[in-house]
Amino acid sequence: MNSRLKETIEALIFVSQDPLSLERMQVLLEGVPGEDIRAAVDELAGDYSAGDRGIHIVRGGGGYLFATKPAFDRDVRRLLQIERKNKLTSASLETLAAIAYHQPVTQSEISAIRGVDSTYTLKTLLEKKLIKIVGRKKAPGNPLVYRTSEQFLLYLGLNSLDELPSEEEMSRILQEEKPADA
Amino acid sequence: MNSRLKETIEALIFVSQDPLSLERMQVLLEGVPGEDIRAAVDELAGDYSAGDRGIHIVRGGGGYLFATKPAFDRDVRRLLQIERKNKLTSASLETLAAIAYHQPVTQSEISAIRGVDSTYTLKTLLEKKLIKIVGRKKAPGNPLVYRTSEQFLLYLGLNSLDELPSEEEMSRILQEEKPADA
Amino acid sequence: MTEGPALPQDPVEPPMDAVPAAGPSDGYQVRLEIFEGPLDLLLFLIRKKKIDIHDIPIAAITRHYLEYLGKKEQINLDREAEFLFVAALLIYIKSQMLLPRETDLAEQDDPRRVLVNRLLEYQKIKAACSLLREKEEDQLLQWKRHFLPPLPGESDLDVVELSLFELAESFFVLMKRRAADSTRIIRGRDVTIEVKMKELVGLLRERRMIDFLEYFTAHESLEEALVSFFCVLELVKTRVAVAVQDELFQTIRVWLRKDPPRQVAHE
Repeated sequence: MNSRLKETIEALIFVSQDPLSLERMQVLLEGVPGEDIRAAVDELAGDYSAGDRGIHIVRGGGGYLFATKPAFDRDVRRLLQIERKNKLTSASLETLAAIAYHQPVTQSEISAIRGVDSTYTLKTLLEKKLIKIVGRKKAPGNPLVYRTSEQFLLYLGLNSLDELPSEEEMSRILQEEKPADA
Repeated sequence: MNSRLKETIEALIFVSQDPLSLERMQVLLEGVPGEDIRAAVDELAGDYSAGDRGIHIVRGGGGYLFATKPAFDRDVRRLLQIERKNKLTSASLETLAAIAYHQPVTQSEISAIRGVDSTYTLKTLLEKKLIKIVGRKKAPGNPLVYRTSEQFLLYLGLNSLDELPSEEEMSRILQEEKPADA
Repeated sequence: MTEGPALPQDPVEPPMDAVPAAGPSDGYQVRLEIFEGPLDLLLFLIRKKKIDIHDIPIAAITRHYLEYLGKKEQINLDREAEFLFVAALLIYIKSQMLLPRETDLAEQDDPRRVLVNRLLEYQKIKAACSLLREKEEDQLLQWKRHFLPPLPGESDLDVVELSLFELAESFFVLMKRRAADSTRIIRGRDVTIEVKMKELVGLLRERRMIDFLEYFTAHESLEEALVSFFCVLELVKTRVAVAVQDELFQTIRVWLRKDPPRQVAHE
């Protein structure tokens, strides 16, 4: 293993503002074979997760980035003087899920899926940049069309939309929820 | 050596936006003797500088912070150049939006709209040639007046400013606060 | 203002994402607020009554649903409209199933099919939500850096990529932040069923057809909107008007029958 390669990648992931993808690394490290890069990244991530470390490398948003380990959440919050990170409201999460599975999608389509007017929630999600407007639908009124953003993937620690919970996972949940009693 | 302490400090230095001072650490890690903290920081810094690492802990600005090692300066610059090229900061984007919709407009008007001093962002946008100075306002101090540039339209693929999303389209998104659905 | 038979052990609102617990006796003494919407309530009832979602006894579920709405202690009027809207749809489906149909209306179609499809889809979204919630909780414990590490010197940056919608979005958000301060006062006018009925029939005569959702949401106050909602129900019930929907939860188009029974003409 070329340790210089691993070091370079460590520096790059550290400094990158967005999750650093393997493709981007390959462009930057021209001439280095893709599998070498991949191996170096894996080894680097392994070093961090195995050792007694306060930070590690996580995958999300289609790339790699540094994050603090969960165990230090309390300490970090003290430093940053943040009470605790707010979870999304269930309305927001529901709207987000509806968009994630049906994108590209319009406001009225989302509202129809939820059975609830979702204008306000959409606004909130736009502000949080978890969704984005990607254009207009060629339909009466030319409604705006929404998609989930890169930030959304990162927020949930997903690499791509393919990693959204699958049909099987969902039906497993539904199976569990079936009440045994009355 | 308490390895948990070292890990915690690693996480704290990583997330801290400013160099993290020993004093600050001591406040955060209440009860931990100063010399233990000091020893943990030294050991942590030693780990990074000794190993084959792309990043290390440096002292500066009255505290400790992570930085990439100088050897990777070239790689890092390449990465950032690509990344930054692709992106306007959200401050720039916000300022640009304020100008686009309110032009012709002065610096103090923009700052008022954003609620934030926008002098620096204006400079950046001028450098990127996304806005231009079109004259001075006949008002106390004769402030400069800004407009978006041809380049701005070009980037957005617009033929004219009339093609910007309209007030009505905006208000459709902004309308109707429905906190019940938040 | 709380006058329902509130149970002593149910003083606090359960967490938003919890499945509402049934109280003792047969009553489900939960508040409407804990449901994300009418579909959520429907799913709750289906589960609670051990109903096969693929074969919903529509008359029974409609009764449970209405019973439920009647039991609510405290409701948010904005949300109630959505619950009532679905109540109307249930009644509509029920009537479709009960009444002998004219032959030319797609007879092979089970009127419940669209509702079931929606419920199944919504159920999937709910299941996905609980999985996504776990992921969220996991991520919230890990902190990423949101600042750029300091760099020596700035290079010249000329090119940018800019999206129209990104730009517009920023502006919306900016304006919204400002608008947050200003309060909006909603004033409604008192309106009686009679007046509204007259207005509605007049409108139907004039325009021949109205988009009900559009009409509904154009009202200044919810109270007024609800009155008109009941007027439409009344008109449909008395067979003065016909309401048709292309897709469930989309909108309902209402128009007058060509030969309305004379006695209901509010003129």
